[in-house]
Amino acid sequence: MSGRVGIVGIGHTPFGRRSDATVQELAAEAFRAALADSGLDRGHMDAVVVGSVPEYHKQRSLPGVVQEYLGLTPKPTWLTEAACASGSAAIRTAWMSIKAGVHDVVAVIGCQKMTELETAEILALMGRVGEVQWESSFGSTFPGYYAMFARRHMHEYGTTREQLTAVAIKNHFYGARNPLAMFRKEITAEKANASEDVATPFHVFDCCANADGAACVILAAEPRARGLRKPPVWLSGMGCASDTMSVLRRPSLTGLGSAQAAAAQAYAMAGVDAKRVRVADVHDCFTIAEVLAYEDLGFCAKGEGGAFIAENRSYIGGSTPVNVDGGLKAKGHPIGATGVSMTTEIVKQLRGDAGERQVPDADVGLTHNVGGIGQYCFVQVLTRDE
Amino acid sequence: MSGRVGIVGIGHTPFGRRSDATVQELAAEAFRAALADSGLDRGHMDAVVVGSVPEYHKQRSLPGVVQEYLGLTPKPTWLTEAACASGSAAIRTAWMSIKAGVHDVVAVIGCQKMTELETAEILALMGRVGEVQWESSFGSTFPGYYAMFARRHMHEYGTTREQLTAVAIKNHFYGARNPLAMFRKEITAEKANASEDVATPFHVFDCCANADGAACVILAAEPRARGLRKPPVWLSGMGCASDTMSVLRRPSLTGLGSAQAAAAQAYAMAGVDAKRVRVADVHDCFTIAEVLAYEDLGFCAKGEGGAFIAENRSYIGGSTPVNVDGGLKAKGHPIGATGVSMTTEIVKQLRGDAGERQVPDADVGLTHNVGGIGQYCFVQVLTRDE
Amino acid sequence: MFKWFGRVNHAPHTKVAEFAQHLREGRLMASRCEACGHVSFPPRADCEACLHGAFTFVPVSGRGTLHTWTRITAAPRGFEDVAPYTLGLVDLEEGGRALAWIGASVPESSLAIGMPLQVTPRLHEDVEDIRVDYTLESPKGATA
Amino acid sequence: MFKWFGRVNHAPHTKVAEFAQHLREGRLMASRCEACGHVSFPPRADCEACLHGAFTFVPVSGRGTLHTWTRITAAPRGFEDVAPYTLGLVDLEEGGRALAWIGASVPESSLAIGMPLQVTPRLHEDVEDIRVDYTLESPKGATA
Ligand SMILES: [Zn+2]
Ligand SMILES: [Zn+2]
Repeated sequence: MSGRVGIVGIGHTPFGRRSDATVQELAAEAFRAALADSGLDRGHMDAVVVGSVPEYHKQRSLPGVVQEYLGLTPKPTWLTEAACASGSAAIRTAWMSIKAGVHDVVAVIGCQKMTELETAEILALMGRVGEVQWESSFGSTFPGYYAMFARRHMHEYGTTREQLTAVAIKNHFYGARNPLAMFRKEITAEKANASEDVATPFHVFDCCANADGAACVILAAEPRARGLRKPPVWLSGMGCASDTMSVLRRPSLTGLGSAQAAAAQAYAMAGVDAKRVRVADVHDCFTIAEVLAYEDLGFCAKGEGGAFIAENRSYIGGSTPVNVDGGLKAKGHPIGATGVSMTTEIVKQLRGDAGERQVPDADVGLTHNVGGIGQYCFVQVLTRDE
Repeated sequence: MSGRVGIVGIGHTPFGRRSDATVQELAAEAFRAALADSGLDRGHMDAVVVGSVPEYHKQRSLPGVVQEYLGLTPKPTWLTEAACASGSAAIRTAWMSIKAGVHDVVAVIGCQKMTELETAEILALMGRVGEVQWESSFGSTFPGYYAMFARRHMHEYGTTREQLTAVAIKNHFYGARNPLAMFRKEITAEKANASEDVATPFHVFDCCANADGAACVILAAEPRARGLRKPPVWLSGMGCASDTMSVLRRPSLTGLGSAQAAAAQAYAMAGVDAKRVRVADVHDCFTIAEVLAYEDLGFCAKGEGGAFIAENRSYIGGSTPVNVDGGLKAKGHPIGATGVSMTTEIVKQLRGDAGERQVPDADVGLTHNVGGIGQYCFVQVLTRDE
Repeated sequence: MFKWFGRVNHAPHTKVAEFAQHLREGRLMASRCEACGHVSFPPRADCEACLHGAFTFVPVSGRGTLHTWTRITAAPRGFEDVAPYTLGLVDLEEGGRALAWIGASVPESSLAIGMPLQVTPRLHEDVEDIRVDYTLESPKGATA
Repeated sequence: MFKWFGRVNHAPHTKVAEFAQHLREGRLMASRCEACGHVSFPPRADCEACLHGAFTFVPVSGRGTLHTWTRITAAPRGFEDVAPYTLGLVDLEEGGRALAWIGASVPESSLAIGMPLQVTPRLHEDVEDIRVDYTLESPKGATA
């Protein structure tokens, strides 16, 4: 079908430690909110795509449990996984199913409950975050990979420790203003730099935190998307690309090839360039990741990401406000929910519903959801009708 | 796009205990074979969809590893999971991506390496196969669920222990003739009935076995699918539906609602009925599952599945030959690979390439891939040009 | 407190956690939707009929009939040393089902689909931690 | 035999398992494609250049330069009691890279991107099972 695909409903649980709920109970919170937001009811859903990373749940094969809990059997459901980009992979799958004319209305639920695992289980999972044959056997860790990216970026472009800290400060500044965020306190450079070492040059405050949470978006084909409770926000540019699993085969460690390729696809499809983006949610799993995103997405030139944050250009009022919801850093990172959460934030911004975090004149927005250490990147350009 | 989607290449590793290879090495075997079969080369792939169940691998986020190993970065890739139907979920996703006009040529790789896990890890996974909140806490098991289905089917329809055994005998008969199967020996009723109890009324020989393996299909949009090495086999009917996760909410235990709904969709889309199907690969994870499939797919009336096998109607020469590749039972069940393997078998049959297992006049074929205990079912109707 | 529920518990965090406390005190509870009144067993925090998110616990009788059963020999982790054991699935008089072990009051030879069974709360005191669950017992022996 | 490779091994089954045997005997090996001659380190059973599936092992020098590095404090399972340790990523003279611990011959204070390092096979005899890996050493001290 040649029509557009619109987002007609969004829902989002608080992110954080949710020791009160199962993962399907979290999914229900987000789904119920998205239904209410859209004005649709359960019977209108043609399918549900779940974005989640299975290893974190004791419950196996989540879509079955979620589908039963939401009362949506016998409608189709399945899960998409692309590590930390599983949520955006689910949105992309749902978007394709509508473009294909297979479905008209699809709910996408990103959900993850990470805090039920015991420390031993988390340590074991952490030990297998990289390529397991040649890398994990040496004790590589997720922060360790991005730390190596950071050190190389510092070497090639003169990026500084202070600039990395500035990313954390910005995202906690906005997290303090987002009622759904896990961490709602501003931080200082002193506090960040005094935090424990994780993998040099990273402290704890360079890293996002495991969290529980769910987010939901409801997608609809263009004719169906009109006339509902809120005006649709359009998925106008959709990019998806990969980079190597291992740093042993990765052409460059100072940028993500997947992000550059996905951004190019998304801009081309939407017919916009980076300058036209008024607000962006990017994948700041570590402080350096946001710096790479500025560059990979073209918000600034290669190597100038450090200056971009140092000059406050990613604050509201700057050239491209980034992660004004707090980002993964302050919102928390319930893996599968993260990509969907990003999209809900950009929808809020384009609707003008973001409250004290509202970016003025936000008519073109972008999400950038990275899987793992850049193995996958999904970029969405979102627009609204004038 | 309104054109059809064709399968233009297939590849399949031997299934079984593959202590010689990583999961990406298995994927490469199947992908290389599919490329050779199609006459395409790597550069023609627009995307790769991986069907697999992550919990069985130490390597996390498989698509990244596979994509790097096959040399396909920066092309898009992600994983689909729907338990034992993950392979068919991947094919469905790839099919939608082509129908949507997003991609022209997509490789689908189903792969799973199950025999690397230690017994303790397998027991732990087994303990979480059902709904974990209300069922697993009582020690429910995967065979246990299907055993409960079997006992109820016996009660309602008079299905017998001998009829279940007849399913195993048939599938081992054909497995003995499939060079890619894990078990290549015929069995007798005496041998089957003498095997150890698993969950009454099931013995070991009612159950399929964990295995390692990979299978690949390459899908292409109609114009692109023509003029390649082999004539395309068309994905003419595609069905997908769900049933409850738990037996606590399942309306009926003598049939899978997901399979019935998916079959109805696939037949309607393809414009055929059950009688028109000349050959089928169905999900015989347990002997009763094949009996349910006969009924759910309409090969016989409700309750007559036991008679259907007793009368040899699912052998070659019968009304609907089923699992003439050995099925999960004799081929082995490397979870994510299974659905893709089914499709490769039906493609072989429709091409007339199935050798001593060839079904005469096989021009319409079907696959039936079930996730878990029926939480998901994907049904494909495949056809060829005259 | 839901971690008390079951021999092996994989879902300690849930909005219906109080179910386990009731079970400990001998009460079998369902959930009742505050919006539409629909009753669910096992309990659900969110209504299966209307998806409303507020509920109260209400007692159920636990009377039911056997829908199907299986004797498990090949047991998963945590159950290796108690196998074989027999799982029964019962249709409850007030709606819903329960999956549980067939209790000691029901000889395996007497098992028959359709037979009446009583879902019976159990507090296991043979272990260090609190552990609760329920078994399926012969109705006349349910209070024994 | 690939289970010998690494402090913690998650991939015991591979077509390049013999790599570990070579390492045990002090040889660092790459794979060479039998079809196109492409050499890969770490070795691959299937050629990255042409996807051909037959290869032979060929020795590589292990000479390289430091691309980047990090000192890991928060360690995963199996590494808790040896943290902190420093991981280096080196670009190899003959192509490819290696990720490994910075060895004892290289003081942390001397680490600098671009410095020459030598990938050095190690047989660990302080453990009951055979265990092999490699470290990144100062070129002059590599044979020490
Ligand atoms: Zn209600
Ligand atoms: Zn080659």
